[in-house]
Amino acid sequence: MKNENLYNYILGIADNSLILGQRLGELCGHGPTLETDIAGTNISLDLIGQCRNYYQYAAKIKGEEKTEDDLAFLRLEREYKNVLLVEQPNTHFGYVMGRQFLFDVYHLMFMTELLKSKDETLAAIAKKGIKEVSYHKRFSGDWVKRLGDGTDESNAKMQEAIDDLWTYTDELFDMTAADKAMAAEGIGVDVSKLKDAYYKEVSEVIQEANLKLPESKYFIRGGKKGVHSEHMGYLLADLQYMQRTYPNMEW
Amino acid sequence: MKNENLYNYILGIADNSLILGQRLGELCGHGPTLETDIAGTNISLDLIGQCRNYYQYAAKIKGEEKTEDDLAFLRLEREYKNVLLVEQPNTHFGYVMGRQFLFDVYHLMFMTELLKSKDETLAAIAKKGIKEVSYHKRFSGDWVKRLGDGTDESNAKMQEAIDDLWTYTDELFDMTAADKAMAAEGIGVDVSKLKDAYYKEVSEVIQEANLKLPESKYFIRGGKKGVHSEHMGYLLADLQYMQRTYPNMEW
Amino acid sequence: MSNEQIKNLEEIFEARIARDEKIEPKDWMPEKYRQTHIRQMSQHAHSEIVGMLPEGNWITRAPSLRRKAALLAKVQDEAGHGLYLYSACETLGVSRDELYEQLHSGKAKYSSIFNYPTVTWADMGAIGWLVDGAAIINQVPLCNTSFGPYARAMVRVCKEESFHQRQGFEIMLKLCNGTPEQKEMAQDALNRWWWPSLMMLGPTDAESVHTEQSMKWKLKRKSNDELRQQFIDQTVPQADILGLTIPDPDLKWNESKGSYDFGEIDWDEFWQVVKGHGPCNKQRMKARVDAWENGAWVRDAAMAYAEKNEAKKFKKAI
Amino acid sequence: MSNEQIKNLEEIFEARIARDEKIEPKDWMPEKYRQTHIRQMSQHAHSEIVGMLPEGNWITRAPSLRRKAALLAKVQDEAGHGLYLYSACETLGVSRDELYEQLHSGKAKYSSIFNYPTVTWADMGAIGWLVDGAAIINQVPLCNTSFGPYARAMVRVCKEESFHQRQGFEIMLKLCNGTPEQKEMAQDALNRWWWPSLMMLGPTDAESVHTEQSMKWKLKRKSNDELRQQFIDQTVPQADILGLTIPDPDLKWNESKGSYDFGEIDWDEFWQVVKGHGPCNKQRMKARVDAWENGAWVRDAAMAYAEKNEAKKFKKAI
Repeated sequence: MKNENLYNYILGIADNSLILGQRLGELCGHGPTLETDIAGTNISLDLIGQCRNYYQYAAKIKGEEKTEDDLAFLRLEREYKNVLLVEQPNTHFGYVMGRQFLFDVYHLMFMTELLKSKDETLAAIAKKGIKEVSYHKRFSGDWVKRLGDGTDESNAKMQEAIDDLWTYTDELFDMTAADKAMAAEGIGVDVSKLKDAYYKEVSEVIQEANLKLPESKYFIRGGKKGVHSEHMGYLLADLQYMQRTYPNMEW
Repeated sequence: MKNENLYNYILGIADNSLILGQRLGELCGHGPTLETDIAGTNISLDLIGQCRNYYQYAAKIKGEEKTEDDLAFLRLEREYKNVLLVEQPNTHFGYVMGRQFLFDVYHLMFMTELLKSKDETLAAIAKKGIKEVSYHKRFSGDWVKRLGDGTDESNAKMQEAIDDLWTYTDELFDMTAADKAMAAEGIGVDVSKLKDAYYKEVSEVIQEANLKLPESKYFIRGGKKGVHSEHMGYLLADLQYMQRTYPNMEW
Repeated sequence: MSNEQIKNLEEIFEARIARDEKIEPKDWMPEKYRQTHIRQMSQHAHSEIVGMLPEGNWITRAPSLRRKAALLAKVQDEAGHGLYLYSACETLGVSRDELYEQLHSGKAKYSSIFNYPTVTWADMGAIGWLVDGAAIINQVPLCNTSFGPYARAMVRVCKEESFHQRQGFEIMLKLCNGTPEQKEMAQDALNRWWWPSLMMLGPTDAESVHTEQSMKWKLKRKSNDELRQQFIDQTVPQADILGLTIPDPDLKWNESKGSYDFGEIDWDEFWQVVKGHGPCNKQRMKARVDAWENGAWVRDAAMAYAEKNEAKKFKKAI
Repeated sequence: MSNEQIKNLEEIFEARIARDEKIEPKDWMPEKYRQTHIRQMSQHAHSEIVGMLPEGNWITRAPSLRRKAALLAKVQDEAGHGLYLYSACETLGVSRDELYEQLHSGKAKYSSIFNYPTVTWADMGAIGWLVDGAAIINQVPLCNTSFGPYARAMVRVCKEESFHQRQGFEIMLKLCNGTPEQKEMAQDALNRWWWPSLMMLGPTDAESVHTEQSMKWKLKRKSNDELRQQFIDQTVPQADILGLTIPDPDLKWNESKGSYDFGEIDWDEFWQVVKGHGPCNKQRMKARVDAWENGAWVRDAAMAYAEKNEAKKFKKAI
C-alpha cells in the first residue's frame, strides 16, 4: 500500500475515538442523572462521528473497496492501536470522568495541532471536531472538580480513579513509527512535544479539584503497539459481534 | 435431514449443559473460597464434557461434516434451545447456587428417565453423566441450605435469588415439538411428567433451608423456542468470539 | 375557599378548556386535573427513560458505525423527552426525586412494551417502526391537549418520534432487502413485537378507566380501540412494502367497514406484564434502581460542590 | 530453653537435613526455618491462585469445546495446588486467612509473570509451554526439599505441571501447523512471554538474597542463573520444533560451553513489575480482594450453619 504510514497514523487516531465512544455507549441509561446520561451519550456520539471521518479517509487510502466498517469492526485485537487509557472499564462514575478528562486534555491539544496538518482532510476533520472536544474537556474537567471537591466519599473515589488511570497517561505521548514519519512530513502531530503542557494543565485541574497528584513514576504502555489490557477482548467481542456473525452484509 | 426431531431434541439437552457450563466458567478464580472455586470449575467441566457427548452425536446425525464445535459455537442466538434458567447471570453466589440447584433437581430426574431411552447412545450418555449430576445436586442443595439457614444476610440473599429464579422453573417442563415426538417414540423424556415430583422436591429443600416458597404463579418462558433474555447475546459474543473471528480453523 | 367558590372556578376552568385555551402551571386548576396530569406525564417520562434500556442494549453491538451513531442519537432523544416531561411535571409542584421514588417503588407505571427483551438487531428496527409508530398514534392528539407545558412538550416529542419511526422502518427495509438471514431476522422481530405493540394502545374500551374525564380535558380524543384500529390500518400496508407477514392469521381487509379485522389479543399476557411479571420487568427496574443508587454519591458530590461554591462567592462578595 | 539447648537442637536438626531426612510439622525446627518455609510456600500458593486469573480470562472464549474443557481442568488443578500448599503452610501454624491477608495487603508476593495480560488465545499455549516450563525447572528440585509436606506437595504439583506444560506445547504446535494467522498468533505470544519467562527464574545471582541458607535447607539446589540457563537450553530446541523464532537477536549456541548465550534481560522491567507497577498488578489484586470481600457473607453463612448444626446434634445427643 502507498501511504502505509498515513494509513496507520489515521487508524491510531480513529481507534482512540472508537474505543472511548464504545465505552461511553455502555453507560447509556445507567448514569447517575438524566443530564449526565444525555451528556455522556452526546460525547459518545461525537466520538463515533469523528472516528467515522477518520476511518472513511483511511478506507480511501487503503483502497481494495474497504469501508469504514471494515476498519472499525473487522480487525484483530492486536491490530487496534488505541491507547490503553481509553479502553479502561467504567468502574464507577469517577473512572468515567477521570478517563474522559485525562483523554480530553490530550485530545484538545492534539486537535489544535492537527489543524495545522499539511494533509487537508486531516486538518478539516480537526476543524470540525475541535469544538466538540473542547466541550468534552469542559464537561469532564467540571466533573473532576465537582467530585474531587464534593464530599469526602467523592473525593476518595475520584482520587482512586485518578491514581489508577494516571499510569496510562504517559503512553499518550509515545511516538509510533507512523507517528514519527507523519510528524516529519508535517502531516502528523509530534505528540511528544505536548507532554509538558499536558501534565501542567492536568496537574492544575487535579490540584484545583482538591486531589493529590499521583506520585508514581511508573507508567504502563502497550495499546499503541496493539498489546491491550484484558478488558479489550470483551469490548471487541461485543463491538464486532454483528459483523463477525453476519459477514458481508449491509445494514 | 432425517431424524430432524432427534437432532433438535439432542441440541435442546446439549445447550442447557453448554450454557450453564459457560456461566460457571466465568466465575473461575472469583469464588468466595478456594473450595467453591474448585467445585464450581468441576461442575462446569462436567457440563462441558456432557454437552460434548451430545453435540458429537447430533453432529453425526446432521452429517455434512459438521463437528461438535460447529454446533456449539456457530449457531445464531435464536437457534440455541436452552432454558432461560441456565443463562441467568452470576449476580451473586446465592444466584449461582440457586440456579444450579433449580437446574440440578430437574437434571437428575431427567437423566434418570433418559437412562431408559430406546436410543442407546442417549442412554449411554445418561449413564455416564448421572453420577456427576447427582454430585452437582448434592453440592448445590447443601449450599442452598447453608445460605438459607446461615445468617440473616445470607437468608435474605438466598431468598432474593430463589424468588427471582423461580420464575424460570416452569419452562423446564415445556415440551417442544421435538420433545413430544421423541417422547412418543420412547427416545425422549416426557418432562411434563416430572413437574410434580420436581416442585415437591424443590419445595422440601427450600423449606428445610428456612426459605419461603415463592408465591408467584407467573412464569417466564422462551429459551426453548430460542427467545432468550438480553443476557444471552453477551454470553454468546464471548462464547463464539474465536470461532467467529477465525473461521474454519483447527485449535 | 367555599365549595361554591370552587365550583365557580371549576366552571370557568372547564369553559376555558372547552374554548381550547391552554392551562398554564400558575393557573388555578382542580386538584384532580393536577393529579391526573402528574400521573400521565410522569408515566410518559418514565416510559422514555425505561425505554432507553432495551435499545441501549444494542448500542455496543450495532452492526455499523452509521447505525451505532443513529442509535445513540435516538436513545439520547429519549432521555431528552424524559427530561422535558419531568420538567413539565415539576411545574405542577412535584419534584423529580419524588417521581423517581414512585417509579422505583413500583407505584408508578411505565409502558409495558419495554418489558420485552431486544434479542436481535432487527428489534431496533421493529421498535422504531412499531413501538414508536404506536406511540405517535397515542401522542399526536396530545399536541392539542389542554395543559400547556404538556402540549408543547408533545409537539417536540412527536416530531422526533416521527423521525425515529421512519428510521426504524428504514432499518427494517434494509434487512428486508438484504440476505435471507436478514429478512428472516426482520420477520422474526415483527413476529415478536406485533402483539405487544397492539397492546400498547391500552386495554379494550370495556376495561379502560379514566376515559370520560380524560376526553373532556383533551388528554384523550379517541378510545383505545379506535387508536388500535388506526395503528393496524396504517401499519399493515407498511408490512406489505417490506414483504413481511403480520403474525395474525385472522387479519384481513374488511371492505364494508373500510379497515382491517384482526385476531384476538392475548389479554392475559398483557395483564401479566402490566402486573410486573413480564420477561424483563425485574431487570428494567433493577437497572433503574441500580443507576439511581450507584449514582447517589455523585449527586451528593455535585450538591456539596455547588453549596461550597455558593459559599465562596458569598465570601468574596462581603 | 537455654541458648545452649537451642544450639544443640539446631545441630541435630541440621544433621537430619544433611542426612536427607524429612522434617515434619511436629518436629522441632528453628524459627527461621519455619518462617522461611511459610514465606516460600505461601508465595507459591499465592502464585497458583493469582495464576488462575490470566488463564481464567480465556475460559469463556476458548476456541473449541475440547480446549475449553482442558483449560477448565488446568485452572482447577492450579486451585488444587493452591489448596495443598496453603495446607502445607497451615501445618506450620499459620492460618489460611492470615496468608490471604498478607496477599491482599501486598505484604506477600506472588510470581510476577501473572501480572502480564493474556491478550490472545495463543497465550494459553505460551503460558503452558514457557511459564509452566520455567515453573517446573524451579520446582522439580523441591520434590527433595527437607520439609516433608512441601516435598510431598511438590511431587504432585510437578506431575501435573508437567502435563500442563505438554498441553501448552501442544496448543502452540496446533497453531504453528495451522493457518498463517494462527502461526503469527503463536509467534506473537512467544515474543511477549519469552522475556518475562526468563525473569521468572529470579534475579541474577548477584542480586539474589537468601540463597546460601536456602541451599542448606534444600529449598534451592541451583542458582537462579543456572536454572535460567537450563530453561533456555531446554526451550530453544522446542521453539525450533515449532518453527518459531526466539525474540532475542543475541541468542546463539556456544559450542565451547555447550549451552546458549543470550541477550541482556531488562531488569528495570522486572523490578517495575515486582514492585507492583506491571500491566496487571492492580487488576489481579483487585480480582482477588473483590472475590474475598464479596464472598465474606458466604463464608459467614457457612460458619453459622455449621455452628447451628453442631448445636442441633448436641441437643439431640443429650
